[in-house]
Amino acid sequence: MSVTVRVQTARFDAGALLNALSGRDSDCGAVASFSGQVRGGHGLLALELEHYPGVTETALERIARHAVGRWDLRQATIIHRTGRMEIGEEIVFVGATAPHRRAALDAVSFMIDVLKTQAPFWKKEYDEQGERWVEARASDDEAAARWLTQTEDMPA
Amino acid sequence: MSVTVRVQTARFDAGALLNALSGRDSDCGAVASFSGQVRGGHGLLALELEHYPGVTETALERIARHAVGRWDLRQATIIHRTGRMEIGEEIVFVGATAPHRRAALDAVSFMIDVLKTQAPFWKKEYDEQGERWVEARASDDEAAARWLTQTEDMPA
Amino acid sequence: MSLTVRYFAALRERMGMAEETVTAPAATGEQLIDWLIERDALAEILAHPSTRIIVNDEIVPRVHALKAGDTVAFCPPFSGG
Amino acid sequence: MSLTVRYFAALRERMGMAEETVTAPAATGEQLIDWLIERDALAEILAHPSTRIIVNDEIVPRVHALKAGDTVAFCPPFSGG
Repeated sequence: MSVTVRVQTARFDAGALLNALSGRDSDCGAVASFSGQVRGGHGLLALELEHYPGVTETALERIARHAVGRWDLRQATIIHRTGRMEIGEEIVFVGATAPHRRAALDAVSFMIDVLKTQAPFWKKEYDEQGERWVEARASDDEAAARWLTQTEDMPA
Repeated sequence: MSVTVRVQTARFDAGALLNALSGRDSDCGAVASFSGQVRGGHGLLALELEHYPGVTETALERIARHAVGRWDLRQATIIHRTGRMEIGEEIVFVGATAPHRRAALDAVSFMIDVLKTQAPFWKKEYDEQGERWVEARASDDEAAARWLTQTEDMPA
Repeated sequence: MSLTVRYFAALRERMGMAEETVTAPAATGEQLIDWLIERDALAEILAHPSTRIIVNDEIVPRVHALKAGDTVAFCPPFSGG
Repeated sequence: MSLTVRYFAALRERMGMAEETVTAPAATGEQLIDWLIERDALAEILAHPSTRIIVNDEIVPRVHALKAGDTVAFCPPFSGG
């Protein structure tokens, strides 16, 4: 059972992260992953991601550890970049391995949904008109609420 | 919008398949994947997978095309191996890309759940006692039923 | 009428063959199952409610009408993934 | 009492600084918000119901009790992933 969490400015290779998760535990048949990239369109030129050093890493670790305890996971990984990113570059990778597929798939959905509302990251968009901070979306709150009880703001 | 389906005896590289899906469409921020491997334990030595040539490929194509239509996907991929596989080897890879994460995550869950009950594959286990065909599991039927209406046996 | 019959996986091993041609008075997949059960006394495996029928490469309900020359494949429950 | 206050993202840009030390009669995060609003007339951004408070690196409710020397960070809604 292991948790890997990193916040980094360097680019990462999602395929290599997936392969690092796969086949490490012989009793572990299922590997699920989600990766997010900078999406073009609407004149977007680039993104910039800010975080709260220390606090963000702790939040990600709690989310990953919560997932490992809630589902029967062998591994949980969250890698999130910060700084400036061009269109098509990777932003985040979330992965989980488990003996059973439902656990791996649900844990990945949980981690990315909860990360969006519970981990201190802020996204700024740059386009030809200038720059703007991305507003939080109600749909993100709803997605996170699927996994959290009313009293539990941050999974501990 | 593209669908990739393959049934093959050769091993595949899940990480390379994930990277092939990523960053190909600039309006596409979300990539989700599931991969299944031969799980050890209970004295298992190897698996053998049988399929119905032609029919299985058509079934996988229908499942992937159905996913692309039901969610707003850019790409859907299903790669499934047949023949003999040792412990830790990859069996299946399912991937989807979409503008939004929920679509990619749900489409991947749908494809692997429905594949298990709607595509003609049969799994035989080898251990020190001999060999046996794997029984279908009620939990797999339930997982597929989440996505299918009562009247719709195979997504068309 | 004449039909090609295919067996897969556990069924193939149980029947001892992957394919045979039969001449059977069967208008549907269900009737073909009944005829085969009577012929071979293999009730429990062919009659299993999860055994599926694929006619000419299409998964069909058991009551699907058969016609001469059809290829009818019997499939135990699928277990891929 | 003396508190270290940090601002992030849109709030940092709006306040024109990332961090300041204030001496404020505020027993909770909520009272600190009220005091800062009065000082700067920045009601709409600090009072926004989604603005979160992190005290000494822990995300806490707005009614969390403050003590002298605490570092209080104000965070607009998160938008990672």
